[in-house]
Amino acid sequence: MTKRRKRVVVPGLAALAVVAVLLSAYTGATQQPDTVIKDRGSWGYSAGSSPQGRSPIQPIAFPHPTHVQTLGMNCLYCHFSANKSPDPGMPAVGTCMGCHLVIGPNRPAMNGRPARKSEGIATLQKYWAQKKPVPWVRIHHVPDYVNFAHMPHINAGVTCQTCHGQVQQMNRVYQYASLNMGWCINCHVGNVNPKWKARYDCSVCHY
Amino acid sequence: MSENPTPSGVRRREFLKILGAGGVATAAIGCSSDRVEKLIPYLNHPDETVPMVSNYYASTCRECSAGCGVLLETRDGRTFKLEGNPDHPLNRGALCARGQAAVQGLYNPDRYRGPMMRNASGRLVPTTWDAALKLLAQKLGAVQGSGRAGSALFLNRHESGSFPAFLDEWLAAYGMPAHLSVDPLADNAVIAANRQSYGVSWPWLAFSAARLIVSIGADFLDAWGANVPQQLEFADARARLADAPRFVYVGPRRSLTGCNADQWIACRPGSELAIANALSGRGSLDDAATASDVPVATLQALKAELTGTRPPLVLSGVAAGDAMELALVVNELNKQLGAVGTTVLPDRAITSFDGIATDADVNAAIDAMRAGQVPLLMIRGANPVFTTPRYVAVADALKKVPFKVSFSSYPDETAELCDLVLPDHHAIESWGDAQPMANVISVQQPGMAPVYDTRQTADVLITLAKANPGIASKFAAPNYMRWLIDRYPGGSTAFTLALEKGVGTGAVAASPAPRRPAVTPKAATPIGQTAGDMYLVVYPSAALGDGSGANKPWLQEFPDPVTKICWQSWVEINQQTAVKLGVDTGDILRVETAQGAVEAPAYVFMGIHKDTVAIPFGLGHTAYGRYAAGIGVNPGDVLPAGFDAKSGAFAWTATKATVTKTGAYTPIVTTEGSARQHGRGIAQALTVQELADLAAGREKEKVEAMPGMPNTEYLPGLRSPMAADAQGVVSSDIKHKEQGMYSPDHWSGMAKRRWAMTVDLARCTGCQACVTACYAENNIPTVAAPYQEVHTAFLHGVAGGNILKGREMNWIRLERYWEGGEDGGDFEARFVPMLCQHCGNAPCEPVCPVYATYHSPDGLNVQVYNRCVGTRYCSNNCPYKVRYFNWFGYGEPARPQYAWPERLSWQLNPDVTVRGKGVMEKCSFCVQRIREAEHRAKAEGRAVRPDEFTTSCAQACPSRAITFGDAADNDWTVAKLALDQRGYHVFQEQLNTFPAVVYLKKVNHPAPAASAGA
Amino acid sequence: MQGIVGVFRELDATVDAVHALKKLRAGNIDIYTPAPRHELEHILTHRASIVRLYTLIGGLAGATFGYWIPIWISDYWPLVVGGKPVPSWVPYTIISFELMVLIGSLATVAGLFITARIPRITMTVGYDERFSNANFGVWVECPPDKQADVTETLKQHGATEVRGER
Amino acid sequence: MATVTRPDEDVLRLGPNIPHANIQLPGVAEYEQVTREIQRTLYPTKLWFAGLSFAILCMLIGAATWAWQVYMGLGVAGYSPPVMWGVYIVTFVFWVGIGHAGTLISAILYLFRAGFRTTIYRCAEAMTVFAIMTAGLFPILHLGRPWKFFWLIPYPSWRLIWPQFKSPLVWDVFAILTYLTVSSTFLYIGLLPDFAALRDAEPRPLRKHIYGVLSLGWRNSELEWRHFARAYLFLAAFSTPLVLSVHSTVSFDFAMADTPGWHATLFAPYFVAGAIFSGIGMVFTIIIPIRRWFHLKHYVTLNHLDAAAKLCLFTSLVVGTAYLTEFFIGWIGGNSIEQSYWWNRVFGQWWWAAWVMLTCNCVLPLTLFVQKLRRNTTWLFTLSIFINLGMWFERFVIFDPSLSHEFEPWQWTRYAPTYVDWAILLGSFGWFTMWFMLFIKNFPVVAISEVKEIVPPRLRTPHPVEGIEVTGMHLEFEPETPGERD
Repeated sequence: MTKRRKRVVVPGLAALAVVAVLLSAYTGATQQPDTVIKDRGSWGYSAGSSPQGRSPIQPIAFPHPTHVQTLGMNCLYCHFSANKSPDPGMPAVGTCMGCHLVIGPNRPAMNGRPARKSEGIATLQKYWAQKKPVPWVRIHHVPDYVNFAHMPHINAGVTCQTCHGQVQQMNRVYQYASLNMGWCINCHVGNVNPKWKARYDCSVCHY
Repeated sequence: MSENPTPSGVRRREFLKILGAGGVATAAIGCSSDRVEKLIPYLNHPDETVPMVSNYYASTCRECSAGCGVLLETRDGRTFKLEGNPDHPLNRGALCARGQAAVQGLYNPDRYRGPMMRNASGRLVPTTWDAALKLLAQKLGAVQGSGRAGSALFLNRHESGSFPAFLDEWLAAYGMPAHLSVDPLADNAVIAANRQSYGVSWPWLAFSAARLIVSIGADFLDAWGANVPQQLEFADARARLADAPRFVYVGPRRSLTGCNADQWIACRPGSELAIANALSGRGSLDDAATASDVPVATLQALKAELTGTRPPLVLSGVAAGDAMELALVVNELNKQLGAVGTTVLPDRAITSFDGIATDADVNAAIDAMRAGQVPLLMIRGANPVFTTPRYVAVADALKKVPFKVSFSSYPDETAELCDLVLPDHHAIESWGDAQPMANVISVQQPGMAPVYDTRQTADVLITLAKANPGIASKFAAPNYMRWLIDRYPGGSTAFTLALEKGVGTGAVAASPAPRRPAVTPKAATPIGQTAGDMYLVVYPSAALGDGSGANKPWLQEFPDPVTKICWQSWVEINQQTAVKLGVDTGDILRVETAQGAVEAPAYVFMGIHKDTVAIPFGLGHTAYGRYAAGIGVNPGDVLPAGFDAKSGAFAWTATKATVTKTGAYTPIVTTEGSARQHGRGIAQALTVQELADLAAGREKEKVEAMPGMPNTEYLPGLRSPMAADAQGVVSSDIKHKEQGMYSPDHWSGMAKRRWAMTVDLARCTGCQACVTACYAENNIPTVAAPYQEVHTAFLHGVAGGNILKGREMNWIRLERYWEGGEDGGDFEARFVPMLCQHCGNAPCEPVCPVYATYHSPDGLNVQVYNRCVGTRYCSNNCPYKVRYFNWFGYGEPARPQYAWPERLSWQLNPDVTVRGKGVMEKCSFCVQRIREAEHRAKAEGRAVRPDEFTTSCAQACPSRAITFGDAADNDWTVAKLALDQRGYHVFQEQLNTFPAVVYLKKVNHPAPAASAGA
Repeated sequence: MQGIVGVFRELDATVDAVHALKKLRAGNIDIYTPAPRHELEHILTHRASIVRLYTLIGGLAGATFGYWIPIWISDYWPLVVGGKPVPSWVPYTIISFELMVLIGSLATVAGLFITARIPRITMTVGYDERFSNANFGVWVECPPDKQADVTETLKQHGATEVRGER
Repeated sequence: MATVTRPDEDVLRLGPNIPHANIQLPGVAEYEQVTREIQRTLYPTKLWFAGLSFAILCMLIGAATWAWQVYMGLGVAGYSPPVMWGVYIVTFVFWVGIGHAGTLISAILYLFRAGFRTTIYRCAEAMTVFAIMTAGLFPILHLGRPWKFFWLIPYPSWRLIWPQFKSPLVWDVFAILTYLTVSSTFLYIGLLPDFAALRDAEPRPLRKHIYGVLSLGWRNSELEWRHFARAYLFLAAFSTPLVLSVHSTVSFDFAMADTPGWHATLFAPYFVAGAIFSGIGMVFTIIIPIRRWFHLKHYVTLNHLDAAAKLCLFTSLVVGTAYLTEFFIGWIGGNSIEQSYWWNRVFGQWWWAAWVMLTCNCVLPLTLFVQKLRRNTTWLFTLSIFINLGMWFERFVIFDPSLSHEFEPWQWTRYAPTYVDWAILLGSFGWFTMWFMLFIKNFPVVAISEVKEIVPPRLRTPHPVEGIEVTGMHLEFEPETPGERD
């Protein structure tokens, strides 16, 4: 009966092939473990086409935690137009220098903390001296056929952290969300927070 | 670029918003753009700006002499759109096509990047400002030293306001005579006549007060006078429907103005004076009839109507040897008929044209050059080499001038001949003011930092003066802006206030210098006595004006409102004459006069007298950049330099010509398919009589459409089935459509809206300002520049090749249909703007295989560019044919068809995606403006207010024919207009498409006898 | 698995031989023929082929799937096109039909393969190249003790060659 | 030899089922001859290599032109809006139509038990598969963004934005893919026994091995034959409605649109008839040279061609009727837009195309009423070329004049294809011919086992009823009609 067994092989292989093909369509579904968003709602989507988790080196290692947590600055202090414009606004070098003219790179030892030299502030002051803007590297990026506006989101009460993650804790900012369309829709249909429901037909963002 | 976050899969769909030509340019201006991977912040943030939010700077348009008020929409350091200033008394928020195209002059790829100097080998080469100014100062010194300063010459493109005064002050300081203010388009004869009759150069023409308008060759809707205010007045007059004035146009050629007339009386060129005399009773009707080849009866009827109607408005605007005499007769006639004070308002005069030098003066100056009397020539803006007849040989005359300085921003024919070029700022980059009307100052402020290394001429002159110890004291102000503010009535506070509105009150500084001694111009020989078999009419092109518009692709691709031809010159010839000569449209004709000959394709046209041929002026540049050079022919080459002896106005219509068929042929580059409606009811009209019957419900309206069409009772519910259902207008046999967002009860409430538009054909004059506005707002590529052709042995490489294949991208187009006239008699022109109708039952939607187009709950027919795969099925299925396909990579800098070469891309609207190769696009009802308004309302925690915003076309329309809004909300104007009894939908009867665009029928005013009969 | 195979040149001879063998009750008989012949089909009285069941099931499955997919996806993205119902069954009938044909046919082929036990990796015993050309073959699976009689019968009815296989 | 014994009673009652009244293939004596003569055709010749290389050359020209088009954009083709569909869609429908005759002959005529199909159906069927393969290219290469064609296929994706299933184009995708799958399956199943026969008859070891693999271990056992017959029957039963549905679906691309000249309920049957008509034309174009060069005249006999020609004539009449109906309805419908469009199509701007179509499809085929011409292979071949031309023009006339003369007079236009359109059209013929060339020298162009079914088997004793002798073949060869030259 050896022949009979051999015969079985072929359909078996075929079946395996079919399964493999179907699965391969979802191969993109793997994500960086550290940046997986918990609640996907009913919208199965993958971050395969997304640079999620990307965390490039910036010209100045800007410490968000120091500014936000230690000094308690508000996001809108630097990203001043997030609530009144599609664009959140990058702080002008002048804005930084507003403080850092006073707060120099060399901090003397004071109330128990040792003296320290801050590379970042030094670099910043170099840029300011040369009257050059700081060439920050863009992290969060949507394709240009997507018209994303910050203003309505902020005004709807969506927190910065919802999409950008706990930036106040990131020593180097990384792309928190996949920024895929499925991810946007997931929130627009109210899966993340029913209060944030918004219209989700194509012409809201694509025009 | 390793850190580009977009994966290659996304990168391949490269139809990105090309904000700035590459990262460097963007970085230079600052703030973020999507193309650059770097986020470049400002160094110091300007206080009044918010990134990605537009600022509107009130300024003044300098494209023609009128001086309309504009708002410069500026974002992130770039002015990318011009809109009319609603607070401006002259143009009341409207703006013509030429004005809107100013941005393409600002970012023009062929602008001088900096000062140029002629080197030893005689070529213009870039130089530094210091070197250039040093050279000029030295030359000025030399001229002064030689004591010939008195015969130096400064030609300035005419603009009203303080600059002429400033200039004359400066010239006087150097001991030079007052400058010549050049405007080739100005009707010197009428201006002179008006001064004589009314004491003002251009009285306000109150069309809406008139009951009868008779225009003898005055093209007040084309380039005659201040066309935007005139068009506003005329449209308002026509909007009075039954009470609107009847309009009779007398002239050899039916211009756009003529096309808006109820009656066209075709006369021979040169016979206008005789007609005017006959009408005013000075001359006999019979002489007029014989001279003008018009039936006596017609003139008789017109005279009777003229004398019988109060108040009339008679205008004359011929450019012939007897122009001033004619204008005087007409003014006299107006006085007789009591028009002055009612329809002609000298006390509300337009002062924009004050101080224009007559053509004769310019000609005299040129003669002086030829005689070698001019030691130094300075030219700003003017381009005499192009605008004066070729045989005057300005080029040769210039050669006799030892040193020539041009302040032109563009490499035009004149600048190319100069020894030194000190490029001026574009108007959008410079300070200034204008005096469009008495006691009205229209201020001009820059919208952005200079694009190139240019300097405003006034500042250059001040710098020179300061460098000159002798006169430095006369110019204390550090720059022209300060100078303006010092002279400004009310000082800096008033000036600042004026800057906010764009207009202030008062009078600008007047020129101290005495006027030049009047010259006695060479009188033109009466046209009848010139040699040739056909009268030659040369008229300024509607889009290109005096040719200064020819370097702007929008204006080149702007189809002529009457003939619909673009990127080409043409010879208009009458139908019967064409049959006689065996000429067909496209046959190249040779038009020869004593001065020379031009060759251009024939355009067989009903609207021109049978003894006449006409050629538009403005094309045929030999320089002036990639968009202008080598396109078309310049009819100026064949004109004699004859003048109206009284006024010194140049006689454009001065000679006959011999017209012969060369046998060659070239296809006419036109956007016109069939010029007849074939009874399909696309552009519908009513006579006054029918309108009255309709109002009284006496007669069910007569609709021009095919048999078997139902009535138009659906009009109140022009809403789509969904929207109608949302308001319970339609009982719900369509409940099954109430899914999610489409349900009126849906939390988003989107289905409660229905964005819609009405187009009032009674107002529309077919000027096509809306077309250019749409190009500007929606990043529409121009497709027919010579360099955009595919140059192969198989495809023609002529300019306009893509338009020959019907590939123009005008999302909104003006269709011009002829009615009647097959027998060679009078005919009617109907204009209908055709754009995406945003149908409720859109035929284009169900055929798209990928949901790239669908119906949004608020009634938009949405086109999702990034979803489109380019099957083009939607276009096949669109009965209105308003969908446009990207046949080439117009948005891809790497492709030869790139539509926005270096710096033109700075004009792109950041809110609108630039479409890529192989994608379908169409009118979106300016969805970006809708979203912006919604976002603004949300930010302010309110609903969108009625009429809070409008589309680009509606905003620009100088006839106020287009209204946009939410038809489902009766507080919006559009909702009321949509119910007008003149309203109709195109093709609704045949196709049940439920369009969102309602057209209001045009109203015709037949001759009294005819209307009585009707 | 052992038996006798007989090679015939003529059709009627084959038929006679099979009849004789059936009388002999020697064992399972199978016939090889270059082209299907009704005579042979009738002699070996088998049940009708069950391929049609595969066809039926495949077709029904395809039709159902063809309706389900579009309707499900329309409700997933409820976008109105051309004022038509979001899930509209009329156009989806075409999808359904095409999928019925597609899956039905593939199921039929699968049915053929399974019932006819192909594809085979190796030839079974008793097969002879001539059978695909012009000759008929009769395969009798029989124990050694019966082989003599079978061989005799085959020869008797005109087998051009008879050989034992194992 | 052993002594002969009479068969039993039941055998006599049955009697060997031998084709009698209509002997199909007088020129074919016995089973060996079939195998031998078909296998003989599988030896490549110089002429064949020449033809193949020429086909490949044409294909490469087309491919290169397409690459250029993809780089530059569709503008290099002759599209002039609103004529948004041009030569590509015309050619697409043309090739789909070509495919249909194959399925008609192999499936529908199989159900109708039409005898003359047996020898020509293999070629026709192969033609179907390759024609569909060719047609399938065009919807992709006419796309503005061809690299996105897969958005028309409901593949599993995270966005789950799938095709818009109300669009006729999506119906097309399903119809064409189904048609391709089913018809190629049908072809392969039919080939199985032939592969087996070749496996056993082939002397060349490599081919022998390949045919062995392809035959999937087919061994001509009675069991296999029984299931095979049943499965083949059901496949035929499926293909029959399929072939009707596919071209109906293709016709919906146009009938579902509101374009005057497209929007007609007549389209489905009209397109199907046209498709079969054009397909039979193509069958003639293919089979006549093959039967001559492969010396298969006694398989594909003049009787077969005659019968096929009658079918061709019939479909031609159907198509002609459809044309007349269209014109008539366009006129009597009283819809001025339709009327003006029809006038423009037949007597206006596009008269030449319309009359080429009418001449080739309605006038010339009438000659087939004459039997002499039906049996004259030279004339049949010439006519088939005209039919192909005419049917291409039929599609051209239906599509482009309609688009160039629509509702909006302002957008009336002209249309002229450019070298790009023509090069890609040429490329499609190269592509098709390449596959067919490869087919005819590697696969049996005549179905071996099915031919054997209609060739009387060798008998030991004369048939009791028919009195056919043992030696098998006996009637003399049917004389050729003078029309056919060798």
